[in-house]
Amino acid sequence: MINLTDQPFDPGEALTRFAAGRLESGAVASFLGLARGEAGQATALELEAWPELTTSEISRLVDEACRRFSLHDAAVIHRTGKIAPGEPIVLVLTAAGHRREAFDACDFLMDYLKSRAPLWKKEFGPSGARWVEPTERDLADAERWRQ
Amino acid sequence: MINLTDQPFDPGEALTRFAAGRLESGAVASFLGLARGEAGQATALELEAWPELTTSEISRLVDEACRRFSLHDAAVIHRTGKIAPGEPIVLVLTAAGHRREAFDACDFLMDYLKSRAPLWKKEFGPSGARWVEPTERDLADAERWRQ
Amino acid sequence: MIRVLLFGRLCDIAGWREIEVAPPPERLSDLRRRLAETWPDLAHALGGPGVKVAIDRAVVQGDMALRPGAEVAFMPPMSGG
Amino acid sequence: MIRVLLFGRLCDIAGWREIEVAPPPERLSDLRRRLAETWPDLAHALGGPGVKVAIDRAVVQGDMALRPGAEVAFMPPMSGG
Repeated sequence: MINLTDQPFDPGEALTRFAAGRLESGAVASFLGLARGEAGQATALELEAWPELTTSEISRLVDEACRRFSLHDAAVIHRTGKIAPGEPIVLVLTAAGHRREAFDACDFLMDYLKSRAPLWKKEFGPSGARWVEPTERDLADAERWRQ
Repeated sequence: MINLTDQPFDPGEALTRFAAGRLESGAVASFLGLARGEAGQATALELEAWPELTTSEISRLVDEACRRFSLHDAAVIHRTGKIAPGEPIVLVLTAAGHRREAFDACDFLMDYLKSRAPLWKKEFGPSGARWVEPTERDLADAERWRQ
Repeated sequence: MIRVLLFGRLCDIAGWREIEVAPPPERLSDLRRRLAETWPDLAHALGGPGVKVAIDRAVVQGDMALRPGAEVAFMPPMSGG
Repeated sequence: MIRVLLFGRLCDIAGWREIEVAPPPERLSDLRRRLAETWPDLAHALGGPGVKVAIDRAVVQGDMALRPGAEVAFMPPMSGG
């Protein structure tokens, strides 16, 4: 399930719903990305998507993760638009038989979302706005999964 | 926060509470372990703790994870007693500035809970009960963190 | 006519998000030249590192031919999550 | 008097979870011998791989001396999570 939304979302509600009724998935891993305040240096984020493409690209990534890590299921919720410090930006959920696959798939999906999903992030602060681009570490992290 | 409980718990409620109001933690990772039904071969789990020691040992592990991975916070909820298939057994939550630390700490805590926390797991099935012991993989996973 | 879409910092540089270019340029390089006439800063940014081009929603490389009616998107480095 | 605690499969083997042993054995090896007189299967299991011993809640190794009133716990391989 991929959900691109310009409204705040409750990560816990999504986790409880995702985990409910799983009789054979011993492992549910999740990653929740929150907007950082950077000690007052970031007053808001703005996430731009290409709605016609972003959902289908994330969906393709999720399908790849499901195959590659033998997942039972995976879901991504991603905020777009203006986001205040402390608010959830992204939630990735993975379910697998055992923990290694669930963890690795969650890690993989986050690395790809950070550098390869059609999303653009602008950070607003007291001295103006700047576009955020993937860091060296983000790019190196994504490279780890190249097969 | 360490919570050892013999009552079912709602993992999402715990995640939402854990993530709320974090203005500087960009990353919250979680792992939720569920009781597997093993296609009818497991009708229930029973988790035995040594209450006087289990909480303090898990607390020690959490402190170690906080130091080692520069966490902002971490929490563990662990069920004890009889657990039905599909019910949450354990929830590990970690908060950090960035995702690598949050993921690694969550992974580390799970590996240690699987093999080094004073908890004993009995699996009930149609052909009787058996005590579960850490698998070779569990032991190898825990070894990865030896410094 | 060719539809051109910009994302992220490219919109800020150009001052627009979407335009139509007519008559339709034949190749990507013709489109870049056409954009450079009116928005030289944008044309410079389009050649910057990590800017990807999608034609009809498929990422392409090199100087592709453009069919009339094509949608060309310029995407700066992505940064979700 | 020495307090002895068992966990996990050790309880199932012995049929009890906690007993008091008096007069107090002087060393861990004396306690093991004393337990073996009444519960030979348990004594065998206590020597099995991965069984840890805690005296007064601290894991110990080797044949430790026991103070009167000590609490000795035998813990089979742990398996939480």
